[in-house]
Amino acid sequence: MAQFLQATVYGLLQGGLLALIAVGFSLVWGVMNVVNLSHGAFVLAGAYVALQLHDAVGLDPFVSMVPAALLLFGFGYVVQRYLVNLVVNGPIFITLLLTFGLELVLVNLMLYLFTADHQSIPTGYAEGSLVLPGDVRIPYGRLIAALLALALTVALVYVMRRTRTGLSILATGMDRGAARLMGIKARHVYALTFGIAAAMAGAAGAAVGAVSTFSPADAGRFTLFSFVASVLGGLGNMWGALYGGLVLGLVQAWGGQLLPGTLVNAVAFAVLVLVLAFRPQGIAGKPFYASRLEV
Amino acid sequence: MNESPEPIVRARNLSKRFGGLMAVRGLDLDLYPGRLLGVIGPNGAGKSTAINLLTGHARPTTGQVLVDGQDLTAARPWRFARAGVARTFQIVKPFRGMTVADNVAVGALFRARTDGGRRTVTAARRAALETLDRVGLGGKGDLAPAELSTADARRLELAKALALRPRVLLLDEVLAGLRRGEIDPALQLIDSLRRDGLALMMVEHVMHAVATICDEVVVLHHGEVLTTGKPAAVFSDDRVIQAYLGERFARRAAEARRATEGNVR
Amino acid sequence: MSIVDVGQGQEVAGPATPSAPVTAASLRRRTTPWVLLAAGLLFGIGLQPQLYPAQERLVSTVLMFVALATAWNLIGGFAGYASFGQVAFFGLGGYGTALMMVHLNMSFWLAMAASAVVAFLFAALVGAPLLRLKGHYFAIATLGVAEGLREVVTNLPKLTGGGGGITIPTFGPNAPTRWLGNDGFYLLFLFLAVAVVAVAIVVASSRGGYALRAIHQDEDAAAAMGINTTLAKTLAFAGSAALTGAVGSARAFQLQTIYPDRSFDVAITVLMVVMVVLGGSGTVLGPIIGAISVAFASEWLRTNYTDVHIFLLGGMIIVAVVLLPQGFTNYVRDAVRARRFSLLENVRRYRL
Amino acid sequence: MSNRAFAGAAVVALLLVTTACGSKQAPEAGGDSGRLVLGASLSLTGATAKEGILTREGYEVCTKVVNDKGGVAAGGTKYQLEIRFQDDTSKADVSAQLVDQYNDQGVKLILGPYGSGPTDAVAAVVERNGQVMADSAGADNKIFAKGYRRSFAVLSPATSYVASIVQAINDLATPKPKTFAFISADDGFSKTATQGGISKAKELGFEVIAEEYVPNQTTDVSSALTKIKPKNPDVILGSVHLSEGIAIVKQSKELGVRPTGGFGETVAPPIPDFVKTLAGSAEGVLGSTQWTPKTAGSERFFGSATDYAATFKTQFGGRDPVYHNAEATAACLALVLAVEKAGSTDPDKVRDALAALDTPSFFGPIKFTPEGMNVTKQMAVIQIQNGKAVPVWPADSAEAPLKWPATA
Repeated sequence: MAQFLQATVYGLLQGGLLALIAVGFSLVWGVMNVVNLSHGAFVLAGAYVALQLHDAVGLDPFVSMVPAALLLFGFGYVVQRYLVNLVVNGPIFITLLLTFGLELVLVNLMLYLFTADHQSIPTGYAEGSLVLPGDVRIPYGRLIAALLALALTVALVYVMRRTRTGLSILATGMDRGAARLMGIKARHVYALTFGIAAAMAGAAGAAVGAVSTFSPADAGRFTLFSFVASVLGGLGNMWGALYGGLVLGLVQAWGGQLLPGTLVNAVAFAVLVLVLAFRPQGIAGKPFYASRLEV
Repeated sequence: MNESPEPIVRARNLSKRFGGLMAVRGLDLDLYPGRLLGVIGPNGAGKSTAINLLTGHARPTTGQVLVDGQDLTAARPWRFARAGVARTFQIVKPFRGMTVADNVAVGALFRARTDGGRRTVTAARRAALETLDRVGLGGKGDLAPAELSTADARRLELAKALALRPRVLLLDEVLAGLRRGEIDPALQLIDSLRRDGLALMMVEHVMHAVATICDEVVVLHHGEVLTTGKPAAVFSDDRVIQAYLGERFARRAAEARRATEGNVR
Repeated sequence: MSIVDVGQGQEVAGPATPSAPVTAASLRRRTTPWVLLAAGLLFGIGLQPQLYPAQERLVSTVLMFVALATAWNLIGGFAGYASFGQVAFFGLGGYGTALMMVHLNMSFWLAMAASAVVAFLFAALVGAPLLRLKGHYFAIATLGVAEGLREVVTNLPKLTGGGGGITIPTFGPNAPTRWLGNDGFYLLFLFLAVAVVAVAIVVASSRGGYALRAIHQDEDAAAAMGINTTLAKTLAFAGSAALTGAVGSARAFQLQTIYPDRSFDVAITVLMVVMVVLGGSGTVLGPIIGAISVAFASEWLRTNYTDVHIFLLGGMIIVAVVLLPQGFTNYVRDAVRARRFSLLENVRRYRL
Repeated sequence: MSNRAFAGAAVVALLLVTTACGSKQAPEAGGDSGRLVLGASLSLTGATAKEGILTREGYEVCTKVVNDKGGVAAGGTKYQLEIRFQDDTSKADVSAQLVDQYNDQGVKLILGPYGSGPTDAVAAVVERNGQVMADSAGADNKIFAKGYRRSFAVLSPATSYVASIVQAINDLATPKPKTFAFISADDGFSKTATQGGISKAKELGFEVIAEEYVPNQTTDVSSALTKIKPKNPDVILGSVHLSEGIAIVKQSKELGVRPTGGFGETVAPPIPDFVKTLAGSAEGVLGSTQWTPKTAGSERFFGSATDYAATFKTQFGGRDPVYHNAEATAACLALVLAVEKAGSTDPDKVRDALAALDTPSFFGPIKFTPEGMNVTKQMAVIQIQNGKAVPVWPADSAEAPLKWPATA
């Protein structure tokens, strides 16, 4: 029984980390209908920023989430404003290909700058853990990451629902033409959205660096998890990525216990296809987003 | 007009629920070849939903749709098209990437094989050019839909529907947005289709057009049939005026009519 | 995604007055693609003796991608359903053939045909629920199918050898069909490419082509005009899958040993999409030009800039997508028709 | 299409066909212009980029040392050694294509790619082209069970990776553990190594209480560890690559999984990244390695293992070599010795010389079975002791006693 409880706890914490990784991806897809294949590379960039700060000034990775987020925000804003905006009105696979090209460029740039080594940002406490009765362990590092995922999602919901910028982002996402009529500078708002998403990815990267290892080859894996979590959770709802991440974490944890270890990914993809086939709007998404007819 | 006793399209007790909203409730409707049925009603009365129910673009919650005796109640839209039921869309839906001629050729390619004609691409292209002439778009076959005027875009919608050589044609506000000068030729075209024996139904807001051309008019209000009858009778019915213009106008119209009846006698 | 392609050059000519002689123009319009295809085949056969084994192997890979890109174009280009899981059928074809040859000792040719049928049925089965989805959702659902299939293959070690891969016996007593050799595979991929392009030409100029393009532009309007959209989409998806499966089967026989992570590698699908989009999706010529140029470009970059070739490939894709979002063929056709060749204007076309 | 376009198309077609009948250029001469050229397919990008770069460093040391010592003497002429690199992006089919390209350029002597998958694909091509391959990083025994005659692996086969750790624990560990748990990545090489380890453990009378598999290249092995935890094994052995290897130790600490004896892993512990990322938690972990600076044997090019370590250090700015560097140099050395012994660069003569090679070297004894495996060379076992990979087994090349129980 303790074994199952341990798996559940670990699954939830892993889910929190996945949610943190996926929330930016879900925002960009939900609002701008752009699938950002280079999202994983942004997460990785966040990890490397945190690593450099740790090596240079010994900054704790969870603290260096802030500088990583700010740096990535700027980079994301520029990428959207001067690159993705050029094709955002095009057919869907145009944005897919543009961001795929961007991923190749970013991953190989990082491979060139930071070599292919498997890195991790050592912290004294990350691997220590809270011990519950029955020797069920809650590792500090993953706990902090999961709590931060919750906090960042709440912050995002607040920004989106309560602030002017947030509402302008949602409005532009709903109907670009109408939003522009009301004086919203769509180009700026889109770049802002992409910047926020990149910042979230950067923060997630720093957390990943603290709790596990990363190398340039992991970018694809982060993007894939973001896909699955965003779709599971459902678009158009700021909580979507959180629900999706937690469900994915649990599916992998329980799957790992009940089935041979290697089937875990197969279970995750099976769940993805089933959700899409029978409930495209996901757990908490809005049908509008699922039925949106792309050009 | 040949008054054939048997209707081509027979709809009984049609209703459609979207979540909590009953868009259409208890709709009975018959379309006869060579007759034009007008459908009017304030916005949100369920007019477009009615058309969608009769073309398979919406599945009825209750009720039945028979076309030529064939039960197409929950059939998919292409089965209606193959059964000879064609329609235009309120917001024009051209195939933007194709030329005007190809837009129409699609209809010719996928209509029912009633006349045994070969449905090859060349045959379809030839049929398309003929249909374009029929609706007054001759010579514009090579333009892209985006290059057409509003009136021409409506003509293209009509041409695409006619390419199916339909026996029933449902027009969804085909006159909306047309200038005065463009409405009359459109009405003449519709009249010629009626004379060809097509069963026609026209959802319209242009009241004077409905008054002049429709054989019969159905008034929908909050998804239900308010009244049916000849255009003149329907337009003077208090309930219709009230539905469109609200309580005050209905009363004022009633007093004005009583006054004129007084003078006449 | 406009439809005009080699098969329908008629639009490029002057305005056709209704009474224009339709027969001469349409006769030429229908035969031109076949003439070019025959010329391509002859060129391919003529080129072979000039090549070294490695060049031959490279051209075989390019021909493979011409076939894969053209097959993807049937569903992604014509119908506009961007399948991001096309490699599922590529891998299914490969593993289907490997299993049939290893466990059932079936000849390669029979196994290839059977694998294509298996891919067809699998796509039709998977297509039923997924073809109801649109845009990104369809793309990601099919991606999920491909990734899922790879995991399933990895987890059947007794049958497929799992992560350790499976080897098709190609020489010695228990080899059902001897290995075709570099020359043999060059010809096999040449004929496969010609066959798939032929299918594309037939579809492009037939009722099916019209139906798929109509679905791509506006599915509701297409249904209202008598097109059974579900059947058309499923046939296009399953047909494209069968062709992709056959190519996958040939590739597996060529490689002799195949592994799940390489047979179901998402990079193969993305390469197909890059080739079709840059070449010009929704046309017959587009994927061919796209496949040849992208395949040679990535090979040239890999040999000459060994350390940074993927970095440059990424940069090339970004520049190409921004300058030619509608693809080379469509750009040329629009430019010729409108006599406007400026790329800058092209960039503004999809700008926010 | 108007007449003009139709005619144009036909002309283009004709032109294409005629150019196809041009003549073929003569293949480029290789190897006889005073240079001995070896072709290497390397994974400079992709999943095994890290190991690919280590392999290239090994080749660079070989070229520098051999040329400094006057090059390769064969048939009375002195050849300067040159190794050509191409990036196979860690993909097996690209490696196969590269080796075909080398064959066209007249390069018949091949240095194998990193990893069992690519090596298997290249072995088939080498066999067909009549080339010769010295394999530095494809250890899966299955490659050498296919009847290939022209590929030779200088490193010990996969089956010995885990078995050597089991043997070391059996010889040195007091108190002797009883129960073993195995965690294996799901690729051919790792699974073969695990089977080798399990049969050795049973042979030595240990009890195997768990055999868990995890997805290849994963960084999350929590499911496997959670299943193993209640069984309280004495020893946990991982047949893994770098990412799974680090994950096992890191997540064991998180989940409170503490084998009473200790951890042992293949491939990961000797690589510096292991100690750098795990810091303190890496202490005491055992690791099997193909080579250590203490490996016995020497020859005229590189001297002893310690000499090799010093040579590497000077060439690479004071960095210590890892076994991936050494095995790459050894493969290069094997080809050089074979060319010298055969006295010619003719592939068939070099193949026969390589097959008959039987020499000590800085990398240990190099002697091949008819199938091409180097079974005489024994693996070594290291233990991480205060941050360094210290050789502890076999006894003759041990630098320090085994610290046991390792997780004390």
